[in-house]
Amino acid sequence: MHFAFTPEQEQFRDAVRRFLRDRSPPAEVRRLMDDERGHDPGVWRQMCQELGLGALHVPEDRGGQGFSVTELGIAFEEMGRALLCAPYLSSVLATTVVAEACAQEEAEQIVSRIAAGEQLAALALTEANGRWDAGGVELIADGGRLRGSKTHVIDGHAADLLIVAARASGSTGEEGLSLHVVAADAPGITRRCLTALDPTRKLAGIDFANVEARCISSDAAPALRRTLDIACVAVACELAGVAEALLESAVDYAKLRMQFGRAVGSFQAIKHKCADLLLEVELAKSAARYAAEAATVSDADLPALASLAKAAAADAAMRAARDCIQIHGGIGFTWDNDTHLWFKRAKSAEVLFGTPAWHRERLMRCSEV
Amino acid sequence: MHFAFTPEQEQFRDAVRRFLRDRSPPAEVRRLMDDERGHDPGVWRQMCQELGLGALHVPEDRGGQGFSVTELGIAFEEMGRALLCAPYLSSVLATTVVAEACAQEEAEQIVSRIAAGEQLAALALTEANGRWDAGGVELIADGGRLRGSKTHVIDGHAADLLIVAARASGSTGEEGLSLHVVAADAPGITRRCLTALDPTRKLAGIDFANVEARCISSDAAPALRRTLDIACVAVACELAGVAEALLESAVDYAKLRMQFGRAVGSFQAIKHKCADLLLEVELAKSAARYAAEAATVSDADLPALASLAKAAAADAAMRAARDCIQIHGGIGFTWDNDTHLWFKRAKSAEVLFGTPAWHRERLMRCSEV
Amino acid sequence: MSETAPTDPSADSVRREVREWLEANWDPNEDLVAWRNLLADSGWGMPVWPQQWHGRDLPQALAPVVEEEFARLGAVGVAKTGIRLLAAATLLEHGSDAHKARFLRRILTGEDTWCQLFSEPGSGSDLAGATTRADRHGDHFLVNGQKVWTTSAHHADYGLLLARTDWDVPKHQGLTYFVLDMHQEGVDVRPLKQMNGHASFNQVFFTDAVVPAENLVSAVGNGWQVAITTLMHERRGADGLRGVQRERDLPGRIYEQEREEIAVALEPYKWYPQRAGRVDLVLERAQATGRNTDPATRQEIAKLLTMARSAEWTARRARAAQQQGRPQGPEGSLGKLASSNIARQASHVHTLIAGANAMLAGEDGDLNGLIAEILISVPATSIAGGTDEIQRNIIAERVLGLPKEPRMDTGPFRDVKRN
Amino acid sequence: MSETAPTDPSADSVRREVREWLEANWDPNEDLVAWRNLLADSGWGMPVWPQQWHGRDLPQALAPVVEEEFARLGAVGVAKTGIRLLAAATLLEHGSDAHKARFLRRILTGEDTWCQLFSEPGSGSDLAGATTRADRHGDHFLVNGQKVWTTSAHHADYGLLLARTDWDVPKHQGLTYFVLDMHQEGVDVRPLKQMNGHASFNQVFFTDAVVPAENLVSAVGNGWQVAITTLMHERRGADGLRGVQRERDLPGRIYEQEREEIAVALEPYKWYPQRAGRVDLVLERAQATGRNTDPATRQEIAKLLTMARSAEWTARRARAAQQQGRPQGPEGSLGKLASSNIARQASHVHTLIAGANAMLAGEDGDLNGLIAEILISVPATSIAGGTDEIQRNIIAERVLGLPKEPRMDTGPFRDVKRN
Repeated sequence: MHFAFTPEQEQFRDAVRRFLRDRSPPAEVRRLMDDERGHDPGVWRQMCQELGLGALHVPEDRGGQGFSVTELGIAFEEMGRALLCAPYLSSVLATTVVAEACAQEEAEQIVSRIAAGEQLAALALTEANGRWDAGGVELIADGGRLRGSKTHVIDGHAADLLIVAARASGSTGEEGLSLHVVAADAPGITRRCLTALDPTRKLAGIDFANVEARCISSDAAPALRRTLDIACVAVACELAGVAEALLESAVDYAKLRMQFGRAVGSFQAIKHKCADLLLEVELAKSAARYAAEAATVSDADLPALASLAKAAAADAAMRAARDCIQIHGGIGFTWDNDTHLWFKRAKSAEVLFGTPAWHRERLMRCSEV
Repeated sequence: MHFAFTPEQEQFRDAVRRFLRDRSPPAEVRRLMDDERGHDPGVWRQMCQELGLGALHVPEDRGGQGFSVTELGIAFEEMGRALLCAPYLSSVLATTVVAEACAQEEAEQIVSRIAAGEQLAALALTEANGRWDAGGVELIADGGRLRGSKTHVIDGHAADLLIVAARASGSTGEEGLSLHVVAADAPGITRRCLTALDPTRKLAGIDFANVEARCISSDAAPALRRTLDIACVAVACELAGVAEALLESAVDYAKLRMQFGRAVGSFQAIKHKCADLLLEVELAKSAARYAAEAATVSDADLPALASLAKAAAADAAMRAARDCIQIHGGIGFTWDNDTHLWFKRAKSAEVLFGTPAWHRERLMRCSEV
Repeated sequence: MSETAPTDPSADSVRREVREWLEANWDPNEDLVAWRNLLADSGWGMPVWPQQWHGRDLPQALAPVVEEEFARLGAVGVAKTGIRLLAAATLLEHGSDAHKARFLRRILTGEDTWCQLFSEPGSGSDLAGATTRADRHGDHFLVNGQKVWTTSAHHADYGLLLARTDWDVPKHQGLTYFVLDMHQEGVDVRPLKQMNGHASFNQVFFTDAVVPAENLVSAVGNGWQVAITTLMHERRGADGLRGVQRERDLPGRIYEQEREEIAVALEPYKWYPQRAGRVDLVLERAQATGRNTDPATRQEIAKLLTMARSAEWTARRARAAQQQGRPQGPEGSLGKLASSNIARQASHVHTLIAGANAMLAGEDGDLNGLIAEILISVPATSIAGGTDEIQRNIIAERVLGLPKEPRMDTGPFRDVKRN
Repeated sequence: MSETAPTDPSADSVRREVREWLEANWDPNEDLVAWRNLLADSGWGMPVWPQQWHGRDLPQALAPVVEEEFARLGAVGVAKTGIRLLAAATLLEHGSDAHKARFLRRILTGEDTWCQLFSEPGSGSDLAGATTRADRHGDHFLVNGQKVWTTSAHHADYGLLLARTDWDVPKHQGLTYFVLDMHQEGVDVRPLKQMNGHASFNQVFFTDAVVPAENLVSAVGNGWQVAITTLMHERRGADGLRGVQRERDLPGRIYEQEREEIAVALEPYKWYPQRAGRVDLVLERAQATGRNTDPATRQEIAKLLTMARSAEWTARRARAAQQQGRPQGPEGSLGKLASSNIARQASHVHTLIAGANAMLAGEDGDLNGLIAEILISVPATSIAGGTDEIQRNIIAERVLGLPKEPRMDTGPFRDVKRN
């Protein structure tokens, strides 16, 4: 395991950070969160074509950039810091599951178009039961036709292509799971944009009324498991970035804000809150980065480590969000102050792919306790 | 429900507090915790005969003083504050279970001797499985003879009389439970004093090798349930007193101790810790007192309220113990400083009759959630 | 504890008197303002106030008797919504007779609405650090600066203004208290939107706003003492948001008018229950979603219920002690701190219960967005009305007697570091 | 990250040189002190020290090469246990040549034991507030006062003493650093028993204890600067408690003597693993007791593992950064704070797992009392070596750059409030 980034990885981080500083300042985040599409297509194409972020971690022979989950984690940390509004997480979900589930040639075909920014794809997994594991799939695939509903589909409203998890009629658990590809405007598909608590990440509900779709995998459980592990790692990294950005904002404000003739950051109440927060943020970063490394080196403990990281980062980000508002005082609760943007990302991502408590239980189960 | 004590109850508190200030100062606590018997028989007799504490809450027609659990709670708060070393909790357990389980005349006979300080009695309930509910009893009563082992028996080493929970061979759960009375020196009984983490409250292990005993109840589950509820309320009150004493000690020290040219209590780190602690202590006191009132007025919610109070008071006392040591700094970790005496009471009472987590689950169950 | 007032002879005679008066005068079809003018004339609207000022000089202990008789008949009382009674109490204590004559009656009738102009962007926790200035120009003062968190400023007729008149003395000594006419060009009220989308508060900007010298309350430099009176009444809950809603919609013109008045006054507070965490919804939500079977969630719910119920019992202990004649102390700060903890834990529990649906808001969210509103409103609880940090200072210093911190703001205000 | 030192040409030549020397000189049946005298003469015992003082002036980066060669042969090094190397490092930096000549060799051979006389009952978090006084009387100082938390004072030959020589200057300026001979009448060492029953520390009372003027280190009034050197080396873990235990009990007289030395040095620390919470025991205990099936306990265990593993990874990140040439910062304080949280949570988890048995200790307790020892030792973690509060100050000020608090102790020490 590596505990330090290589110079190339640090350069990559700098490049992503510079890009996001330019293209995703808070004003732009505010513009895009009110935009129905939720992202700027030009910026997204640039991210894909100039920075190669589209399918960063997918092997080259499957249409990706051939970097590792470590680089993916770096990108997500930075996106969490900048609160990027773009179909990035959805692309990671889509390209990962396709690369894992499909035969090489088919994977390359689908992934390379997503990676080039030519096509937006979304993974339609979760349903009304709110479960994030493959076993929660209830939508039926029957003779190449899909019947059922998906919800919480990230960027599902804007996707050109849907990758749909389904199951054979009568099957349960991890048996009988399949993956299907279908154009988002195919007959029988109804999509609606959901009102998201975090307006910087769009969610859709999608109904499938006997929709003809191409099956790309009829044994989808392993690919979905792996995809969810990678997704948890990515969101853990993102949340570590969110937490870090919030901490920095709180500390900056505590240095400037005067009350009772002193900077509020000179009061131990604030000072010690920041110190505790730094510790929690650093621990969360370590956990997220370690999990990313574990994915990179194909550590067999990845499921446990991904759950550990997701739980740790979600808790750290929520604490950072709460503390950042508290340290700002009243101003931190206003719409014009940017803190709530990160707060809402933290709150929403806290439950995305499972609550911290759910992941802690999964960590124990994976550790065979 | 009453939320304020009557003048008589306040006078009772004052009387108990004065008595304990005289008879249970820390030096005396230290003397008795090294004493094998664990209490001063003269002081105990005085408590019984002068203050009437022996069976305070047991109805007069069952040999008690006829006060309510509210007064019992007051007594326990004060005993927690003073860390009294005396067979008080054991007497409450014994008299409560006897008063609940026995016919009136028999109850009066047994209770009145305990109440007079003439006889020490202990309830032998818990066994190696560590369970505090009646269903955990495994010791067998068979043809008037007891076979099995008890442990964690409070004051079991010093008791003259043992009240033993047993079950009919082959029964499970709350069925087949019985209560038996036996002289502690009866043939077949082996007692050993256990090394207690909290040396101010003595515990014994007791083996019963085919011991002849008198059965006082053959349907003991209701009496045991009620007894455990009262015991939880009593310990909740005790822990509220422990927490309050620790808070006061921490605050006193924080006012006196100078570091960096200031009283440490002027630093927000200490100041805010004390404020948070006061809140938790006050909440725990409210919970404990409310549960005591609930027992007094025979509220049907007593089981839930007893569990709530026990969990709240245990958490408050442990936090107070930790914070009190922390605020004292190094000196708070020394043997000569009194803090650890209360710390150990808090830690031990935290698990006595069930951990806070166990009681929270019980609260939910009792609330039919 | 009994909820009824003492039944001593004077109580009985007061009860008789008010009952007779009400029976003779109360009419649910009366016009609201006309009725309240009657109350102001009779003194029955504010019976503990001085006889000279629309009251009857009754002792506080007898007030409940009067309230009970009003309640018995469903008779409408004086206007209490908004901060009217804070304004009235402050003017009663510190105002001149001219102030009382001019302002009190129209407060009671509800014809005038008031707002409180204390908080500033630069002085949140540190109210006495106000930098809005009032400079004397002959017979009036010119006010410049900015206030914030001003509830109802957009429809207020008058504002209770705390402004700095002297920069060369320590900060508490350079403040003066004014009654400011909100209807003037130099006053610009703008809504302040919160992170939950509501805009319950306002920012108020002053550009040479004019206050005639006769609107000065107490004396120049005495503003902090006057403000403390207002704040103490606020802490006692005299802000008129409790107990104003009638159990059912009674028929009659006066009730209609009262309902309208209350609706306007309560509008900014509609998200306050969500801010407090909606503990009341937890058990039923857990059961409805099936999360009540999850042991980890059960633990968190039990912790929440323990905190919430214990806090309620603690408040009732404090009230019972008060009824036994012990003075109210800073226990309010304990309750405030508890409510922050409860709101935070409630938000945590609602998140656990909602699971994936915690990502949704508005019509798509659980309970039509109510749960989402809880999640994004709770952070206000530990800030509004004095941050948790300030409450901990108050508790530590005033209840526990811990020593104060060294102060850095005791010199002339001009030299105090500020934003 | 590679654990081996660089393989540049100088490394190779050093490796060859030390290997040849060891092969020629190392003998496991040698007497320990005799062997270490050989090390002191050759400079191989402390190769980065100056050639003049038992070293070889090697750069720090090459030290691992020498250590590897010693390890390869199992050759015993100089005495590092206790605070010997803190004493040596301090004297190397601030001592006179006379001090170095007199003390360094016997530190390396292990013939002298040292202790650190900094902490006092009245100055725990505030070390510079020491009130033990040293008053000059001609060619010597007389020391009066009390120190506390002194590990190994009962068998120490010398103490590193921080004492006040001037009460009329600010507190950091009035301190002086001395080497004190512990074997004298004016020094009274008494064990200090802790709440867990161990007595790992001592109190040291001085009654006209004598320090000859030549034992003054650096200059009068310069004691705080010297003490900082000691503390910095302590923070870097130079207190010689790590890496001294050999993997197995090797045969040979010198190993026997080394084992004895280590056993004496480590005796006071035997409860330290329990103080840290024994996270290593948790999973196996949960399984053995069946508590691993309880969902609430599982949550708490998972939280503990998350903290413990994340803290370990954070420490490794810091080490990796250091190996990349970035300087060590105050991350030590982060690790210290993490270890307090971990210990507290571990104690909580051990309580949940033990259940009723958490009431028992000694032979009756779980794991023969080990669990009980955890429960009553953990509170020391957040105090010893600088309280959590002090660590938070350090983190906030030195890592996050938050402003310092106003200070109340900058005037003449005589006037500073103290106990």
